[in-house]
Amino acid sequence: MKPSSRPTIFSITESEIDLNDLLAQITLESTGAAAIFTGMVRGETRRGESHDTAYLEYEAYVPMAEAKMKQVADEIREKWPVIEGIAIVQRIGRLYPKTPTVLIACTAAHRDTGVFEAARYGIDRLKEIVPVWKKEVSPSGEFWVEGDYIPKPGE
Amino acid sequence: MKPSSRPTIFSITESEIDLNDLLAQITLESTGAAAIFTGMVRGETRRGESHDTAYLEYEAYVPMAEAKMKQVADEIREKWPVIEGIAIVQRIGRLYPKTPTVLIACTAAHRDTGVFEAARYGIDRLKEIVPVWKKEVSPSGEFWVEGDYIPKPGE
Amino acid sequence: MNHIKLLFFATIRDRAGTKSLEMEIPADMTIQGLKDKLSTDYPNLKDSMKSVLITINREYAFDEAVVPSNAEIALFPPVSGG
Amino acid sequence: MNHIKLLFFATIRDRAGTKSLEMEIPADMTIQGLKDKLSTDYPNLKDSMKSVLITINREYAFDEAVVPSNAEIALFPPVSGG
Repeated sequence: MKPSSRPTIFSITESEIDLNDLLAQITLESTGAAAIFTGMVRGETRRGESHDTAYLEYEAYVPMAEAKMKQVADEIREKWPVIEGIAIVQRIGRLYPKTPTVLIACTAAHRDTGVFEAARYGIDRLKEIVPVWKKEVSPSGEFWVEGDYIPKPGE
Repeated sequence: MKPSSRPTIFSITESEIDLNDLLAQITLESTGAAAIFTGMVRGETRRGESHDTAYLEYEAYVPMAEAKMKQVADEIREKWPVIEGIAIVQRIGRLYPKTPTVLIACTAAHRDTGVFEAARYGIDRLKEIVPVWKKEVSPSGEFWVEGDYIPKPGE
Repeated sequence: MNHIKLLFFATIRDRAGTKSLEMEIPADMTIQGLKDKLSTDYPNLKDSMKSVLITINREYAFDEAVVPSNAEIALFPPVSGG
Repeated sequence: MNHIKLLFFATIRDRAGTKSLEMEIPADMTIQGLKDKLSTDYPNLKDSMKSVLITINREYAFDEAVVPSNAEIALFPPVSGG
């Protein structure tokens, strides 16, 4: 299959993440398996300092975020050349508990060729290099969630 | 969290698999991550004997298949006690290329606690012990796809 | 004699030519005994009896198991869902 | 002098009190030099300059990089999306 026929979707959106639609967009005639990761807003967090969340407010440096999502997709294709379709979507704006905020989906002909690992790699990399931030708003106040990854030259 | 409040969905269905709906059903206030596997009908297969597929005809021993799906969910919960929600759905009937035929989804508070591994385990076990069969229909004829796993006593 | 119900799926159903059967079997008959009986009564099924999976009341069962009365017995090839 | 555009996000925007700024800087100014200038001109930003991430034209940039003319420079904390 020519690389050009392999769909890559990446977007920052304020709209609901539609898993059915995204999956259909990255399913080819030769596709037999998909691994999809989604992250949601947690209303109740029990790991670390236990707390409740009313909502999260996401913002992005949109053009750079989309370019870095494309870079994550390129890295996935380099590591797992059998991957057919890739979708990477980050929703921004005010998002309430139970709402999917991010999606990484990878398709391939078979399930044993890296789709799970590729999706896992995708979400890990997104959380390292894609410029998106979230502010947590709770009954007791609001604070920016800060990451801890410092990109290296060339990332 | 009480085990009773953790949703487990398992079904054999002739209807379209709705990822958005299933994900919502297994998302709790404490959920922050979901790993979802879907399998689709491949129209073009290139591994092994290369061939095209017009459609697959799925059948199931429905009551036993649903009981074995519940068993797969129980096994997942035993191996990964942090898993919050589990959905296992197999679609049956005549299914055309690009159509999702099966879904395994697992949710948890965080992505690094086994959701990916649990979903992978779920699809592997489904293909071993859940009584579902598919007949492949192609331009050149039709044949039953046969598995190779022999369940052990107690499985 | 015990009354049992047999269900056939996939290739086994194709060879049996039917989805289900009801029959009477001796009270102490094992799965192996049932396979032998089916091989004799339904010659089309003979070859399938080597690799068939069998369940008793929706749990996998093995050659030495005794078939209980009113059992729902299913015969099918290794599964291939997904 | 070079004309550049600065963009601030998240905590850095809150401290800067604005989303963006335009300014003129010497043609040979490095990222380190720009940080020093911002620390002086905007005292609120001084503490943030230690851990800030900086990009030049949407690529991560480091202290020794020289800021090109008409650059789009963004300043933000480590990312926390997902």
